[in-house]
Amino acid sequence: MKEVKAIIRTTNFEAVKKALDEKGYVSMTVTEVKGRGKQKGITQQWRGAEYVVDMIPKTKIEMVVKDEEVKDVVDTICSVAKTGQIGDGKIFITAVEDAIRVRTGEHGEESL
Amino acid sequence: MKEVKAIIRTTNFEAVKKALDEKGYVSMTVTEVKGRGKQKGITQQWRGAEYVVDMIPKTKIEMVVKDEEVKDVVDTICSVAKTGQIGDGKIFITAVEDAIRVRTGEHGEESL
Amino acid sequence: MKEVKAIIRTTNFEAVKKALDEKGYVSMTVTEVKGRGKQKGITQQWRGAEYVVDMIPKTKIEMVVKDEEVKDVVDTICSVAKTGQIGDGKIFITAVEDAIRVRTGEHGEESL
Amino acid sequence: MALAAILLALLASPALAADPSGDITIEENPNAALDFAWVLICGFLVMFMQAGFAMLETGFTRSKNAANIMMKNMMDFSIGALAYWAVGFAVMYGTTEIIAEVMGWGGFFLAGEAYDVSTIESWFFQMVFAATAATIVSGAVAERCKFSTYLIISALITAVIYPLYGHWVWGGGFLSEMGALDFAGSGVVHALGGWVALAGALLLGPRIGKYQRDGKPNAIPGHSITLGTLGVFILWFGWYGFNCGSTLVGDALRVSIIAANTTLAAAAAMAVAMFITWAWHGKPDVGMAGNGAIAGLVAITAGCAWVTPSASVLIGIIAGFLVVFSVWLMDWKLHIDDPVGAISVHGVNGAWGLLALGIFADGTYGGVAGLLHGGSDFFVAQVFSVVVNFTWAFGLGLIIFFILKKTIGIRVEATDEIAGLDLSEHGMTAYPNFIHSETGRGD
Amino acid sequence: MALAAILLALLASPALAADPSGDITIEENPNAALDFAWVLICGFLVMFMQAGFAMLETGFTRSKNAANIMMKNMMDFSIGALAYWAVGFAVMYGTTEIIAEVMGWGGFFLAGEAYDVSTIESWFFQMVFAATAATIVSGAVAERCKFSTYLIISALITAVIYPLYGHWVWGGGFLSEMGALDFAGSGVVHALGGWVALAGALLLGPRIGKYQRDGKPNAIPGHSITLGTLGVFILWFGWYGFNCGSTLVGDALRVSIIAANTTLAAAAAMAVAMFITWAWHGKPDVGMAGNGAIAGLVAITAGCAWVTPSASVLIGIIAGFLVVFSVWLMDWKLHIDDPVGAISVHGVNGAWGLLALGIFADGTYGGVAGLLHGGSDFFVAQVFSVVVNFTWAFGLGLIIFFILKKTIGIRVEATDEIAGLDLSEHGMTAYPNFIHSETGRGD
Amino acid sequence: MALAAILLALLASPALAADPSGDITIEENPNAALDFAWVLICGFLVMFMQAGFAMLETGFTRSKNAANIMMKNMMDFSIGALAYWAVGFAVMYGTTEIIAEVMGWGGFFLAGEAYDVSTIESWFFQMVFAATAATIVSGAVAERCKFSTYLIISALITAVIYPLYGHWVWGGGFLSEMGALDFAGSGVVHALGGWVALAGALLLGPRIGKYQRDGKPNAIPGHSITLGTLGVFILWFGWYGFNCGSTLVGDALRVSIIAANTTLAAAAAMAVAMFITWAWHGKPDVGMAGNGAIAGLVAITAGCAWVTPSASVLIGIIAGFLVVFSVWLMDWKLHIDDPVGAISVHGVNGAWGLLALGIFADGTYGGVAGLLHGGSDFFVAQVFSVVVNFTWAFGLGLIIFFILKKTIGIRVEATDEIAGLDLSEHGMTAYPNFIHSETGRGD
Ligand SMILES: Nc1ncnc2c1ncn2[C@@H]1O[C@H](COP(=O)(O)OP(=O)(O)O)[C@@H](O)[C@H]1O
Ligand SMILES: Nc1ncnc2c1ncn2[C@@H]1O[C@H](COP(=O)(O)OP(=O)(O)O)[C@@H](O)[C@H]1O
Ligand SMILES: Nc1ncnc2c1ncn2[C@@H]1O[C@H](COP(=O)(O)OP(=O)(O)O)[C@@H](O)[C@H]1O
Repeated sequence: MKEVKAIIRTTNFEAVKKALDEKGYVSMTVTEVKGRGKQKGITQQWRGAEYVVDMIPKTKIEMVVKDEEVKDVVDTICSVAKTGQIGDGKIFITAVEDAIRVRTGEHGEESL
Repeated sequence: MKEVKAIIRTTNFEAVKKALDEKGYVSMTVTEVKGRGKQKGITQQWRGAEYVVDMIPKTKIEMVVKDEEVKDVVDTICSVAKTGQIGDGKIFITAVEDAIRVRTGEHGEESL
Repeated sequence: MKEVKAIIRTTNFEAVKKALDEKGYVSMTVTEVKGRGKQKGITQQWRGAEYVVDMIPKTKIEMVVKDEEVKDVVDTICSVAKTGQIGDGKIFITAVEDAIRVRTGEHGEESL
Repeated sequence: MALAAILLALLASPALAADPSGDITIEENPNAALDFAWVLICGFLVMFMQAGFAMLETGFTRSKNAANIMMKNMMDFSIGALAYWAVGFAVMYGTTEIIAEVMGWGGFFLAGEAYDVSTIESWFFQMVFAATAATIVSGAVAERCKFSTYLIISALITAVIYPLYGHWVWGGGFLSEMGALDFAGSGVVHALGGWVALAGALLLGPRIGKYQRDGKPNAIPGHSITLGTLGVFILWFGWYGFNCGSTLVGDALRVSIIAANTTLAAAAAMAVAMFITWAWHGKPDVGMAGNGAIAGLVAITAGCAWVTPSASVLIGIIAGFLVVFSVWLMDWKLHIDDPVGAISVHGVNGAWGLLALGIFADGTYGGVAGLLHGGSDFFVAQVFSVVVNFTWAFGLGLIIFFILKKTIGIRVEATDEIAGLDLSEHGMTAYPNFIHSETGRGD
Repeated sequence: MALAAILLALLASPALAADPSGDITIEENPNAALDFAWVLICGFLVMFMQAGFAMLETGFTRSKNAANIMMKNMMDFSIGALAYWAVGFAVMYGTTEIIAEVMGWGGFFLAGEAYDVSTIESWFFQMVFAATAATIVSGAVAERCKFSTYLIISALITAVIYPLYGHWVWGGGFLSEMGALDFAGSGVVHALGGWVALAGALLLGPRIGKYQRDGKPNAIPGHSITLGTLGVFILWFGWYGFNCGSTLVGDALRVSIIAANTTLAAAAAMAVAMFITWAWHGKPDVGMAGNGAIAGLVAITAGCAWVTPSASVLIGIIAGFLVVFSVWLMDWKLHIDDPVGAISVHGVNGAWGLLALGIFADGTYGGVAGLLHGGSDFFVAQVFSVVVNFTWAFGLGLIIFFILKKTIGIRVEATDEIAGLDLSEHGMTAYPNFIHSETGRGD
Repeated sequence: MALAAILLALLASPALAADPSGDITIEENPNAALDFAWVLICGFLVMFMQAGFAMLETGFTRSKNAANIMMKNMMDFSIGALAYWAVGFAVMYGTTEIIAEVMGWGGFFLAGEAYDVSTIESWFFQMVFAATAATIVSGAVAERCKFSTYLIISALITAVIYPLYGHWVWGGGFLSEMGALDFAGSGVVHALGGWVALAGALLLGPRIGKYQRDGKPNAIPGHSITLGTLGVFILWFGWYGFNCGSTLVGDALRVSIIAANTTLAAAAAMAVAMFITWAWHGKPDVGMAGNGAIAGLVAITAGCAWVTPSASVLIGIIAGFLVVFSVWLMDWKLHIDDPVGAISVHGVNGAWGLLALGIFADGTYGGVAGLLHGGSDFFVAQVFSVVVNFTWAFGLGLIIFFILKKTIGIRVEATDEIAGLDLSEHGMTAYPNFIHSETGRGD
C-alpha cells in the first residue's frame, strides 16, 4: 500500500474529486493547508496598502491505495489539477505498512 | 518508530483521547480534516432544498510511537472509536526513520 | 527524498519560515494542528471558571527535501524554534518514494 | 385549518372597533401623539433586544448549535407575537370583569373592541415584553432542548405564564392591589423568564461533558466572543426602550433619570463582575463582564423610575456580586447547567431588582418610598411579590417541563447532542466555510 | 472635475432657499416639531436596514465573497445617497410642472428652493427608501456580478428607476391619479427592487456550480447563519421605521396598528415558511424561516395602515407560502440563481403586498376599502399598479443589464468567480485568520 | 470601601434635589416633553455607537486580540459612565462659579441640586459623548496596550480630559467666549479622542511585525471584514443621534438638514476614499471605504447644522482625501502604528471638521457664517480652537501615557503580544471552535 499525498489548488479540488470518483477512487482524506513553492506569493491589499501573502491556501488530499493503483491515481490527479501555471502543486508517494478499518478491525489492503 | 495515523469520527475524539491517555499514550498531533470512504455523505438542507455533503468532517490523529506500542495503540483506538456503523474511520501505519525533540535536540525513540 | 515533518509553536512559525528561506528551503506545506506531548495543557477561563486546555494549537510544517538536506533543515528548524521550554515541538523524518510536480509531470528529486 | 377558520371569521366579523383610525383619541387627547411616538419607538428598541439575546446566546455557546439558537430566537418572537395576539393580551389586559384579581378577559385576536389605536399601542409594547420573557428561557436550555418542545414552551409563556403574572402586577390583579410595584419588569419579565429557565435547566439536566465523574464542572466556552459582546451592546441599547418606554407616556420627564439609572446600574455591575473575576482568577473575565452588564440592567429594571442615580450604582454593584456568585453556585454546587447564565442574570437579579426597589425607592417620584425612606409596608409587598413570582414561574415551569418530558420529550438524543443541534435538528451547519474544532478541552 | 465645478457653483449660488432655518415652518405649524422628530427617527431606522441587508446577504453566501458583499452594501448606500441628492429626488418630487403625470422636476442637489427644512426632511426619508430599493438587487446578483457594474446599477436605480416609478405612485403621477396606493412601498421599493434583481439574475446566469449537467440545482449554503439571522432581526427592527414612518406625520395614531400589523405579518410568514420546510424536508429550515420573515414584512408594507391585525396574519401566511414556493420555482423550474432569495422575497411578495392591500383594506382608515369591503375599483387599480411596476422595473432592468453586458460586462471571469470576488475584485480575504473550506459539496 | 462610604453618604444625604420628578419643569415648559424624548432617543443611538466602535475595531484587527478588544470596548463605557457620573459632568457643566472660563464645579455624583430631570437629561447625553471620546483611543492602542492601563486612560478621559475641553467649548469656557463653535463635537469628541490616541500610539510604538528592518510597513489585515463593516453601519446609524440630537431641543427643524448633511458627507467621503484606492492600487479597498465613511461623519460633525448639503458633500470629499493620505502618512512616513486608523479618522478629520465649519457656515442658521460668507473672525476662532484642541489632548495624552509608561507600564510583554492579548490578558480565545491561522504574511 502507498499513500498518495497531493497538494493542489483549492479551486481545482472539486474537479479532481470528481475525476477520481469516476475512476472508482472514492476514499480520501482532505486537509486545508497553506503552502509555498515556486509560486512566490500573491499580492493583496489592506486599508490602502499592498502586501504579499506568501503562504497560499491549498488543499491536501491523502489517499492510501494499492501499489498498482498509484500510477493511475497520480495520472488522474495530474490531468485534472494541471493548469500549467506555477502553483499547481505536488504529489508525494510514501509506503504504508498497514491499514486498519476501525469499524471491522480488518487489516491490510482489504481494509482500504 | 512508527507513525499511527488514525482518521476517526470527530464525535469520538474525546473518548479516544481519554482511552489513550489512560494507557499512557499522551503525545499526539491532531488535525481537523474532511474525508469520505464507504460512507457516501450525509444529507443537509439549505433554504428549503436538500443536498448531499460527501466530504464529512473527521478528526485525524497522528502519533509517533515505538514499534512495540503500535498494536496496543491501534487496539485502543479501535475499541473506543468503533460504533459499528459506516464512517468509523481508518488507521494507517508508516515507518518513521527518525524523530527529534526540538527543545533538546535528542534523536530517536527517547525523543518521543 | 525525505519528508521532514515538524510540529512547532505557532508563534515561532514566522521566524522558522524566514530562517529556512534564507537557507534556500522555500517549499513547504503548512497545517494548523493541535497537539499535546510533555506539555500538559494551559489554563484558560470562561465566565468565571478556570479550565485546562490540553490540546494546544501548533503549526505543522511538511517539507519534502533531498536526503542530504535533511540534517541542515532539521538543524535550522531546531535552532530557531527552540525556546528551551516544554512545548517546543517535534520533528519526524520519513522516507518518500517519489514526488511529482503536477504542473509538469516531472518525477523524483528534480520535482521538489 | 382551525386557524384559517378563525381568520375568516375575524375578517367577516362586524366591526365593533373602538377607535381604529385614532381620530377620536387624538381629539380627546392631543398629547397622545407624543405618547404613541414615544411608546412605539421604545417598543421598537425592545423588539431589537431579540437580536441581542440571539447574539449573546449564540456567542456564549458552541458553533455546532449556532443555527439552532438562531432558529429558537427567531421563532420565539414569531410564536410569541402570534400567541400574545391570539390569547396572551386578552388574559392580561382584557377588560371584561370576571375575576379581575386573577386574570383579564377580552380582546382575543385584537378583534372587536380591541381594534383600537390605544389598545393596540398597548398590545405592541406588551407583546415585545412577552417575547422577551420567552426568549430568556432559550439561553438556559440551549444546546440540548428539542426544538419542537421549545416552540411549545414559547407559546405557553406568551399565552399564559407571562400574561397571568403580568395581570397580577400590571393589569390590576391582586399583587398590584397589595401595593407591589415593578416599573419595567425585573419581576414580570426577567425573573419570570429566569425561573421558568431554572425549571427547564433542572429537568433537562446538564449538557453532555459539562460535569466530570466527580461532579467538577467543565467550562464549555462560547464560540464567538465578538458576537456575544455585540449581544450585550444590543441588549443594553434596547434596554433604554424597555425601561424608559415603561413610562407609557411621552411627558414624564422623570425618564431622563430612568435612562441615567439604567446606565449606571449596568456600568457598575459590569465593572464589579469584572473586578471580582480579576481578583479571583488573576485575569478579568470577558464573558462575566458581559453577564454583569445584563445583570445590572435586570436589577435596575424594577426600580429605575423610583431610585436615585447613586442608589442605582449600589444596586448595580450588588447585582455584580450576585451574578458572579450565582453562576458559581449553579455550576459548582447546584449542578444546574445554564450555558449562558440566564438564571443568574434574569432570575436572581430580577428578584433582587424587586427587593431593591422596595429598599431604595426615595419617594421623590409618585410617592414611592422603600424601606430606607420609611416604606416598610411597601417593602413587605415587594418581598411577597418575589415569592409569588418565583412560585408561579418556577412551579408552573416545572409542571410544564415535566409533562412535556413525559410526553413528547424535552431533550434531543445523546448522539444528536454530540453532533450538534444544527445538524440533528435542522440538517445544516452554521459556518460551512470554516474548519471547526472542538478538540482540546481537558477534563 | 465636473463634480467639483458643480459643487463650486452650488456654493456660490445665491441663496434662494425657502426656509432653511425652519423658523417659518415651525411658526406656521407647531406640530412640525413632532412630525420631524418622528420622520427622522424612522428614517434612521430605515437607514439601519442597510446593515440588515448586508448581514443577511453575506450570511447567506460564501465566505470567499463576503468582503465584496460588504463593499457593495456600503457603496450602494453611498452612491445611492449622492445620486438621490443630485438627481433622484428632483425627478421624483420636483414641483416644477412640466409633465407632472410622469415625472417631477426641480430641486437638483437640494439647492435653491429645495434648501428648506421640510423639503429636506422629505428628501431624507425618501433617500433611505431609494437606497433600500438599490440594495435589494445586491443579493440577487451576489457572488458573480462585477463591482464596477454594480455601482452603475445602484446609481441608475436611485437616480432614475426608483424616482420615476415613485413619482407615479407617491409624487402625484398617473398611478396615484388612478387611485392606486402603496402605503410604505411594497411596490415602490420592494417589488421594484425585486424585479430589477430578477432582470439582473436572469442576464447574469447562475453561479458556477449552481446547476448540475441535468439541470438539478445544487444548494450553495451561506457562510454564517448567525450573521444572516442578525440581518433578519436588524431588518425587522428597521422595518418599523419603514412602515410606521410612512405616516409622514407624528400624530397619526393609526401608527400603533401599523406596528402591530407589521409584526404579525412577519411572525406569521416566518412560522409558515418554517412549518412548510419542516413538513416537506423533515426538518425546520433556518434560512427559509429568515426569508419568510422578510417576505411577511414586504407583503404587509403596502397595506399596513389599512388592514386589520387579523388580515395581516393572513397576508403573512400567504407570504410564507409564496416565498417557499417561489424560491423552489426559481431554483428548480426557472433556473434563475438568486443566492439570497431576493426576487422571491421582494419581487413576488412586493406584488402580493399591493394586491393584498387591494383585497383586505377594511375602510376604517382614510376610507381605503379593498375588494372584501366593496372596493373593486380600488382592487383593479392595484392590479394595474402591479403590472406597471413589473413592466417598468423588469423591463428597464433588462435593458440596462443588457446594455451593460454588451459594453463593460456584468460578470467577473470564471476563474475570478471560483477564487472568490474578495480576492479578484478587492485583493483581500474577509477572514484571513481562519482556515476556510469549501470542499464537501456533493454534486 | 471608599466608594461604599461615598455611596452610603449619598444615600443618606438630605434631598436638595431641584426637580427630580419633572413636575415643575413640564409645567414651566410643556415643550420639554418632546425635548426630552428627542434628546434621550438620540442619546440611545449614540450609546449604540459603542457597539459600532467595538465591531469596527475588532473587525480590523487580528482574531487573537478580539476578546481583549471586546473587553476594552465594554469597559470604557462602564468606566466612562461611572467617571462621568462621579466627576466628569461636575467639572464640565457644574454651575458653581469659581473659574468658569476654565472649569465647572458642582453636581458630583449627580447628587444634591443635580438630582433634577433637566440636569440628568443633559448628563445622559453628555455621558454617551464622553464615552465616545474614550473609546476612540481603544482602536489606536489595540493589540498591544495593557488592559489595566487602558482602564486608567478611559477614566482620565471621561473624568478630566474631555470634560475640561468640553467646558471650554460647550460649558461657557474661554473658547466659546471667543466665538469658537463645534455643533456636535468634531473637536470636542473626535479630534480630542484622536489626539489622545496619537499620543498613545506614539508612546506605545508599533506592533511587533508591523515594520520591516528597512522601515517598510507590513499590512496586518483585520480578522473579520463583515464585523468591521457592521461596525461602520452601526456607527453611521448612531451618528444621526450624535449630530441630530445635538440640537438639544425637539423643535429645531433645522435637524432635517443636519441629517441630510451627515448622510451626504459620509457618502461622499466613502466614495472618494474608495475611488482613490481604486486608482492607486487597481482595486477598490473595502477597509478604506469604511474608514472613509467614518472620516466623513467626523468631518461634518462640527458644521452639520450650519452648512448646506452641497458644502457637506465637499467637506466629505476632502475628508475622503484626508483619511487616505493620513493613513499613508502614519504608516509610511511617521511610522505610527494605528491598527484601525483612529488618528486619521478622528484626529485629522476632527480638526478638518472644525476648520470646515469656519469656512463653509452659510449664515442661514443662527447667524453662523464662515470664511466664504464673510465670517473671517469666526474662522480665526476655529483655527485657534483646532490648536487648543490639539495641544490639550495630545499634550495631556503624552504626559499621561508617559507617566503610565514609567510606572505601571503601558505595553504587554512581547511574548504575550505574539500569543495574543486574549490569552495573555484574559486567559481565553475569542473563537475556540474554529481553526486559526496567522501564517502567510510575507515580510
Ligand atoms: N518540497 C515540498 N515539500 C512540501 N510541500 C511542497 C513542496 N513543494 C511544493 N509543495 C507544496 O505544493 C504547493 C505548490 O508548489 P509550487 O512549487 O508553487 O507549484 P509548482 O509545482 O507549480 O511549482 C506549495 O504551495 C506547497 O504547499
Ligand atoms: N483509502 C483511504 N485513504 C485515505 N483516507 C481514507 C481512506 N479510507 C478511508 N479514509 C478516511 O476514513 C474515513 C472513514 O472511512 P469510511 O470508509 O467512511 O469508514 P468505514 O471504515 O467505516 O467504511 C473517511 O472519511 C476518510 O477520511
Ligand atoms: N509522539 C508524538 N507523536 C505525534 N506528535 C507529537 C508527539 N510528541 C509530540 N508531538 C507534537 O509535538 C508537540 C510538542 O510536544 P511536547 O512534548 O509538548 O514538546 P517537547 O518536545 O518540548 O516536550 C505536541 O503538541 C504534539 O503536537
